[in-house]
Amino acid sequence: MSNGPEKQDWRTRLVSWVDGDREPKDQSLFVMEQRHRRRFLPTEEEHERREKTRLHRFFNWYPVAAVFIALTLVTVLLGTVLQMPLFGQESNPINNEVAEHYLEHGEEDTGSSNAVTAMILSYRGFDTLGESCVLFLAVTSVMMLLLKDGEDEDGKLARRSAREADQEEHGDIILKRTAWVLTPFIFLFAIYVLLNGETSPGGGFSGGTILGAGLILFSSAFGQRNVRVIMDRKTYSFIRTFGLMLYALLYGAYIFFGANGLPNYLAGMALLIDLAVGLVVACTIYGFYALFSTGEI
Amino acid sequence: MLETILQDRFAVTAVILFGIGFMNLMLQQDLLKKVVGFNIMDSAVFLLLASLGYIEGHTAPIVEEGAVNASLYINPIPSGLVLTGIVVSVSITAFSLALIQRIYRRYGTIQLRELLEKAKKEED
Amino acid sequence: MIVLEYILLISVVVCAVAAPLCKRPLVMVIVYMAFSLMMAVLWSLLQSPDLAMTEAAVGAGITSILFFLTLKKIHALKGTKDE
Amino acid sequence: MRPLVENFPFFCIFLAIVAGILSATLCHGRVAYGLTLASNAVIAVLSAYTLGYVCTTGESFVYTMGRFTAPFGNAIRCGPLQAMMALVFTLVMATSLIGGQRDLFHDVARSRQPFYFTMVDLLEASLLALVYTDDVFTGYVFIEISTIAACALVMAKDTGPNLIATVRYLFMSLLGSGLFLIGLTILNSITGYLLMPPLAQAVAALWESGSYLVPLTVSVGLIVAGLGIKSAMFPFHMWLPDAHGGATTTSSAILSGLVLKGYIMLMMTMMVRVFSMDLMEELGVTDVMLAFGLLGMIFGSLGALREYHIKRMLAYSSVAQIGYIFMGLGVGSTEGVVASCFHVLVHACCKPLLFLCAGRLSAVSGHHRSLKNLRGSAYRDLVAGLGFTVGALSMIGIPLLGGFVSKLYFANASLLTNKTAVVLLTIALSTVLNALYYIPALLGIWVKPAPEETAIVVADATAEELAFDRSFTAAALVLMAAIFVLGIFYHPITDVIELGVRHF
Repeated sequence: MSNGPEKQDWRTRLVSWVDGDREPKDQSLFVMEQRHRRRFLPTEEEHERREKTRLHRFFNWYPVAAVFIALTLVTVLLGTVLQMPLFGQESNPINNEVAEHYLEHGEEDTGSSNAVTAMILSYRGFDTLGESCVLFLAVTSVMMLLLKDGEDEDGKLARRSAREADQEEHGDIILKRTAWVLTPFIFLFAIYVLLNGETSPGGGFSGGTILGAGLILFSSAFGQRNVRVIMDRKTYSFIRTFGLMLYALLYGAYIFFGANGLPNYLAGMALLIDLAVGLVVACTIYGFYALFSTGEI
Repeated sequence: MLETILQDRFAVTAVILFGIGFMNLMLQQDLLKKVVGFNIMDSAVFLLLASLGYIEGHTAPIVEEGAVNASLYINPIPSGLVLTGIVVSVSITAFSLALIQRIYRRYGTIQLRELLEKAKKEED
Repeated sequence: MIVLEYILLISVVVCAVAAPLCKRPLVMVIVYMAFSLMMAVLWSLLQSPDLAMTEAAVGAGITSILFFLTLKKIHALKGTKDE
Repeated sequence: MRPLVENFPFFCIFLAIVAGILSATLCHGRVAYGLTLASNAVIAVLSAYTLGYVCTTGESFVYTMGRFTAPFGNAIRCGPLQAMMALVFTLVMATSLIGGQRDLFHDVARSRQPFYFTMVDLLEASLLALVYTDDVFTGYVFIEISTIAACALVMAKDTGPNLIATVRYLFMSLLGSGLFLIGLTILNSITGYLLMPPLAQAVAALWESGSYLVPLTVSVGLIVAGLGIKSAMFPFHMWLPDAHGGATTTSSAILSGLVLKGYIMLMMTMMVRVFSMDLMEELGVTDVMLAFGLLGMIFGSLGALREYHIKRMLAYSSVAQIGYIFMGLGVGSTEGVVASCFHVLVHACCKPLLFLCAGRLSAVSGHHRSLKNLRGSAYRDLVAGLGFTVGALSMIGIPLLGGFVSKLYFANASLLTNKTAVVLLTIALSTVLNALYYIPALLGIWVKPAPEETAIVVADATAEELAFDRSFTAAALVLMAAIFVLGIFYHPITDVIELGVRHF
């Protein structure tokens, strides 16, 4: 009836050709590298050698290509920079009506006399929201990497961090004394910078960073445990999420009212947004320090 | 030629810094030095961006009360963009340093060449 | 004022070249701190105080602290108490 | 008071951001998973409604973010193309999440799962923002968001090689965004604007007056190079196989199907809206992109030929498909852009299907990934085998499937320009190369090996993995249907794309 064995032979020949067991008469363009049916993996040392040569070749030509690309890029950039509008001239194309508008109408549009804060929070607030999301993401990803309450692979890690914790306890006297004196002033200055974003240079980012730096000084001088009294894991993630959520919702409402031409109910919200951004930045900075030093907030 | 370089001193420095940072980012085998290279490269880009907004003889963009004429202050846009950029580069640096710590905890080295060899061996 | 700008610009380039080249990672981080401090002064020279404050607090402050902590975790602090 | 539907793009972006923030606070992975799927569903409905509205009115609308009109404030612009891309990206993201669910909860540690879904949500927000944005610096900020989120997705599965792949991926994409930012800076210094419409007028004025031509060319080159590095254009694709090969199934599906497309959409928007196509042609940037696209098609497929690890093979084939898209953009005519947009859709449906099926096939054969151990694995999960076959044949370009239609459009796009010969030749060569590595893979999974080999391989697979995976089957069937729809009823889709490209 159907010539079973012959068909069978044809199919197995095709399969064995596909598996590269038997080279067809003409050496086809590509050959699966698995030579013999019995051995699953290619011979160890042959594979090792091929990987070694591939890696070696990569590390040979890569530096040369990298230096070449870098040099051409720098020369091209030098050429363009010298063709660009000269430094510090009034008539540069960048100082166009947009900049004038921000300076002249910044006061009545957004209520803040610091043109940079006006631009960051009101005119181009969407970038700053994206910016706060970047900060939020960074802390989340560092938590994914370094947070220790996950399953700890080996006890060694736990013992070493325990040793670090008590080592931190009796920080040396000089640090404790200076921190004891300095911390209140740092917090005062941070809150001042944070709240006076409109009238003086500062605002959400710088205020938040200084606040975070103050927290770090306090926690490195008096030990993480004292900080955890006011800022344990729960309150930390609450403040962080509350800050960004407040900012997102406030700014969302601001956009919705603005885009649809509704009267601007949220006149004084620039201060609130500054506070929210400051909270997010401070929590991020402190979160980085806490995760890097002891692995938990 | 020299006169334009002296006039554009900030931009030329920014390009030189960019070249240094770029080369370190590409060539250094040590991951930590790559991160420093990246930071230098980013600072260079922000120096270029901020130096474009500067206007000779103008002061910081804090608008006093009364008659507001724009020709007293510098251009606020670039400094706003650079403020955003600085905070972005901090968060990315923190992320890459955390990655380097995990890699060191896993492989015991941060030299890229050794890491690649160990990863290749482990993958098969 | 111009002389201060030139000095700062040249020293920024020198720091940027020196930072990745020094052998000990601790020295590298300290040179990087100097680099970002000088950048902060440059920002203030460019009449943008916001940037100066943020760069000082972030560049010299936070990034360097993170570098030191990473070095501690990578046991790269040769020659210090922590060795 | 503008009609409510024009707020929908802004609602979608904000919903994705808020969902991302909320899912970071949840403690259980499953709850965050549900929240992410719900937000994706709502975003899909809103995008579909916007697509209907925009197609009926026939032109795009600009939505100012806040009270300040064009050159002062920030704005997003939604046209037929953008709405369709948002809809397809959201649907593909939801299907990838559903499809790779079992692998996801197996690979990602319990304490990390809520954070994983934060990353997925904010990646969705950045994709939408990159598609809708009308402002160049907003594009840069959301590129940074998608960089961090994509790196977090790669390293979610906590194996050693993944961490190294993540570091290399992070540094390469930082290089890309550094170049993009410098291109942006130069462009801003010679034009003064950041919003795209005034920027386009300023660039056109510069081009007429011929002043600042060198900075303009260099900034265009840097922007294209920066976005090219981030979307794995040919010479800068070294990081892609390790990053996409090692990640969990859902991550590699989302990364290769969607994240690369976000950057390509931003590049397309800037090319068509800011620097018009003929400016790009005159500056010679399109020829460079054509060259890189053609080389990418060839070397991507050659790289895939060498691989025996199935996921790395698929990653290399992604490089080849990205080469197709750059070749379409390099042809320089609007038909080329239409063909590229269509191929973005085809690849966004095809590649996640291939990664999901590859993940499922390797799951049923004891998590071995090399092709030799996957022999006959299609019989253990028929839908996975079928899905892989449909995906592979569509990649090769068999008629009735999406791949064929996009190759058709690439071919007739190149007919009108003087580069016909080289483009047609490369498409043919690349199709042959695709066949040379997909056909053996297909034969590998469909030909049943000797029983004792399957016994060895199946011994490692746990019973729970061999069990029927309902969510995977649903996702695979949806994606297969999408590929068939793209292959057969492609006319309504291409009409919307042509309308979109006209009203970019």
